[in-house]
Amino acid sequence: MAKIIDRSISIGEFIPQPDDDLIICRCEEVTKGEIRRAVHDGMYTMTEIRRYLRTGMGLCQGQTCSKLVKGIVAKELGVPADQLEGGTSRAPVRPVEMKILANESEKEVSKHE
Amino acid sequence: MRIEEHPILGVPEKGKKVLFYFDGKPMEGYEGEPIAAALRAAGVLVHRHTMKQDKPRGIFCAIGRCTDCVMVVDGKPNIRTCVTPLTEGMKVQTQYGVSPK
Amino acid sequence: MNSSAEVLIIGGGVIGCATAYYLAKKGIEVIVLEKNQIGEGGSSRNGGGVRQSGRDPRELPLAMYAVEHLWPILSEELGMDVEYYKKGNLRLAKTPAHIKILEGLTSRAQAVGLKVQMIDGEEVRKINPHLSDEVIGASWCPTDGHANPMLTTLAYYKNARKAGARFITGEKVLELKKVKGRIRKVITDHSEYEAETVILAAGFESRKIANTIGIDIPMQRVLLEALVTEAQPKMFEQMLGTAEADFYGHQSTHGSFVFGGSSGMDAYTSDYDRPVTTSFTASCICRGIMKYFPELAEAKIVRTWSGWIDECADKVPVIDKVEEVPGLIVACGFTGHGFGICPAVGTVLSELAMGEQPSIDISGLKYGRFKAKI
Amino acid sequence: MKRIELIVIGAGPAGLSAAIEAAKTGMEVVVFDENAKPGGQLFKQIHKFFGSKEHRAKVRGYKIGQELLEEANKAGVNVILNATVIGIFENKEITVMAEDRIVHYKADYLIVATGASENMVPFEGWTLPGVIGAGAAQTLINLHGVKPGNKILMLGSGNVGLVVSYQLLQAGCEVVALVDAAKRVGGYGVHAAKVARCGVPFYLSHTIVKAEGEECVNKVTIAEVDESWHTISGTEKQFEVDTICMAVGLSPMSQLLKAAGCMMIEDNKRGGVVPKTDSYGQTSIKGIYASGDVSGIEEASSAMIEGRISGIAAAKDAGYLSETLFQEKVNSYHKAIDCLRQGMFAPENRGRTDLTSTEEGVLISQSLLTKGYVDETEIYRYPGVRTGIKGVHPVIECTQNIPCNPCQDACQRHCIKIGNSITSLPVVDETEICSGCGMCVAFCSGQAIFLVNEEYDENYATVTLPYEFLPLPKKGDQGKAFDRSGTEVCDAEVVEVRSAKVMDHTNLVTIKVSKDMAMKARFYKAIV
Repeated sequence: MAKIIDRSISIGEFIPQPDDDLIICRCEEVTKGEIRRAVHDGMYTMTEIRRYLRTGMGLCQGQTCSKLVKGIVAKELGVPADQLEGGTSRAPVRPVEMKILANESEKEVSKHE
Repeated sequence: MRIEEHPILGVPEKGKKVLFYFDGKPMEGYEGEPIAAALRAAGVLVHRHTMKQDKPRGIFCAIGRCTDCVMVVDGKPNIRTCVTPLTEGMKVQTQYGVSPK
Repeated sequence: MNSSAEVLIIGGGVIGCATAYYLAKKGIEVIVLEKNQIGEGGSSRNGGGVRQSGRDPRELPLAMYAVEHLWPILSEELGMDVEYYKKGNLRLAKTPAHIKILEGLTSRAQAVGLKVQMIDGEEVRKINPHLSDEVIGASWCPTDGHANPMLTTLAYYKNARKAGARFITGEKVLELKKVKGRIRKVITDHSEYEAETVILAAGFESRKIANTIGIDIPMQRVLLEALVTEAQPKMFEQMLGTAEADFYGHQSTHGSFVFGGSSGMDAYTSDYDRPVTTSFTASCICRGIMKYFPELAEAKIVRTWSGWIDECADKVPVIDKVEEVPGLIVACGFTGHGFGICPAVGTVLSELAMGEQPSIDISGLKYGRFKAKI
Repeated sequence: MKRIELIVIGAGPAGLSAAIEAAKTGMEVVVFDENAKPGGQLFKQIHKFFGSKEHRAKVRGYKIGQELLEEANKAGVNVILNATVIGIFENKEITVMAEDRIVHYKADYLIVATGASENMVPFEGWTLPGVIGAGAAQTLINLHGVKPGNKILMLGSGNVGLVVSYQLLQAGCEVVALVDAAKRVGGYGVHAAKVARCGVPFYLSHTIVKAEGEECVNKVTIAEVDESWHTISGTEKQFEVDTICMAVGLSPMSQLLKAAGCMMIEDNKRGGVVPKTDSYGQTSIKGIYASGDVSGIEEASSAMIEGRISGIAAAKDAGYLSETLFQEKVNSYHKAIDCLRQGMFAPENRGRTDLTSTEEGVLISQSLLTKGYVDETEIYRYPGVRTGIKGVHPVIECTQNIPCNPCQDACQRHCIKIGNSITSLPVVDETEICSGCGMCVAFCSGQAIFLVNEEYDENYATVTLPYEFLPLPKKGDQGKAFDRSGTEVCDAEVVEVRSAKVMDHTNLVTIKVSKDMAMKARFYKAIV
């Protein structure tokens, strides 16, 4: 169940920090500063951040950065990280070539492939 | 960088020695080991340069999760070299963004 | 907490956000109630088409107005790149039957003044050399294009919020209520809001909410699925679709390809409380894509998703003041092609809410238009 | 579409264990794993496991992996490798990617045992080649026989950081520092001690400020942090390195379960987002189970038991196991797992920094927590450390309540006593006479036992050390002895080297040192 959040309640000004240039999402090269700024632009959920900045939308699908992004967003919002719902997970959990995904087969997978 | 003999595991089992190409340069590795391991052993650390900032990247998780070690392998970009076995004559190229140079 | 406003919008999707933006810009007090989070429904899950071609003439004025006046300036206006490309739309045909469908759509669109034409396979490949020989023709509308739906929705939201619109997420609307003959109250599972005007733009869930005040719009939810590839070298900039509307997509600024498609079983998926991808649709979409673009065979799919569209009985939305309930404005039933017209819809909704004459012709999208066939 | 009674996703310790238990009841079981080799991370674990006999204590992880595989084969489990499950859909349908195709399967029961992925911590320069996960280091060394680098800094003092540091040393790498922002060493003290005595300096309350280098990392700066994790200027230290390893925790790899629609909860004690499960591992979706790290980060020993529990639970539900038999088995497994979840490193104590003494009321060594070794002034507090005993006797430098008791079983002479609670500190019973067999030294998974003969002759004492490095010293070698901190303390002569199959590559090196060094010398290096 989503929590009620009034997006007009102030979370304060965006204050630049020395480590804002730090890369957080390695795949999409999104920095800490960009994430923090996005929160001040009103992106309060992991999914909104993701759609706004592409964090976790790269090849690894957030395997490395999702926890880090969550921590940054939570800190910026002033809430505990475990109160933020993570982004959704979807198939495929590993990148799959189009021609493989297209090739649905009845042939069972055997031990010796 | 190869371990000749390990105090617990003994002498590492290896496949056949094969020739492969890194950015056109011939190199030696063992068949079946991950491309990334062969490159590390040969002293290659930079696997790619990123799209936005053009920064070097290499092995990070080594088990196919983080996708940082991707390279252009036999013409295909975004191949996870840490989980892709090396084969004879393989052409491995540094990836710039999503393409070879 | 003050819980009243001049205009209350139900639904924080792209329509709600755009409308909130145009209203707030004019200094109107707006509250947007969203059950989940911003852009949760079809707004973030669509293929990003900004098309005029292939549309029903009733909604074409909105599409043409948006393409002519609103989309070209949107990134600048919202201070954020919404990745709008006005590089044309190819609606592809592989069979004579497809050609026939396209010819019908094309002549109807031409009749209302849209510059769209039929071209043959060779001309298609001149525009997009990556397309396979299976394509024998297409309708070509050079002023169509695509944009990034997630960024567009969030850009509208960000600017509306900055202009003073109050967004409250996590508020599920349960009931609408009239007070002294006019719509007045919006009751949620947590509290109660009041407004002089209420705009209902909650996607397929609009129907249930409208029902609480005795209004019904004949629509159903249909599950659509889409997928996205890893970034690829730049290939083409057009928006693509097919005659049977079974496959559509484009290459994004990022380099990834976003493709949507149909398995043919979309209207018959199980009745779950969340949109879930089926095990077979993504594979089906891939097979479809590869017939058109053999060279994408090795591109990797990194993500698939699904979403419900609000399919209206006659496949065009209802955008109207509901006379029966003064103060209630309905904007739903977009049937999967609302994104491309969102700037125009936001504009007319803001006008309707302010009691102005809509600047774009929406006379074909009235609430009262649904009649039995005999 | 092929329908299988039980599909297990992941052939690691939990998945294989689950499959074995279910298959033993006659259930049809298929295990899919995306890797080319089964065993999950077990084959990278070259250290001896903790626990007691039933948990396969003192057996190295990779051997446990081999045993599990044999057991799985015997039970008729079909383990299919290079087969990636890319999605779980409604009605327990899965799609499997294998080679060039996608195959759909349905299951009556699904056990998801996908394990964990490593956490990472960002710092300036963390994207440079050469900055890697500790798991990557382990994979390169132990699976592929390649060193990740020559000069390495380890970030993280949990068990992974400690164990991998030791493995790096075993592979011939130099570990220049072990750094952790926490105030206290997070992993087992015995793991820390064996790294510290090799001379690796520990920097607790320190963090990485930046990694530098053009194309690859070649320098790293660390600094001390204050109470609020801010670096204190002026405390910076620089190291020349070619590799930085991060071992800052694991997160459950629960994406498949989440995508399947299982109810998920965020639980920091379990490492992050985990499925809500009952005591058999069943998620909110009937018939879908989660076991091992995916349902909460723990040691592999626990994962194996969790797997077995899920396996029999599915088998019982499917009618392959009677209620009574199930209860019997489940009780014993629950007992076994509870046993592992005792002590100061129990999951419920994760993150606690307020523990100051052991269950026995002995103060925990402060130097162990901050420097990685028990200082000489503190070592005598522990019941395993006794001096002044005639002849050869064990000195057990085991100072925390960890679930482990092979030393007790190793000693035929009953010199070592732990009792029924396996987390209790081992006690050396002075009334029993040590035979000097050295089995306790070889069997101690923490390499925390030494045999000391304080009166070898008039001037010298001997110390027998566990030794897992190459080259193995030879009798007569001259070298140096090092104390617990890795500081050289005196000359040493190797007087005996013992190796035996049963010791499984833990060699016993006995060195002769001057008498006053009997309780100091704890490591040996040849003179090069």
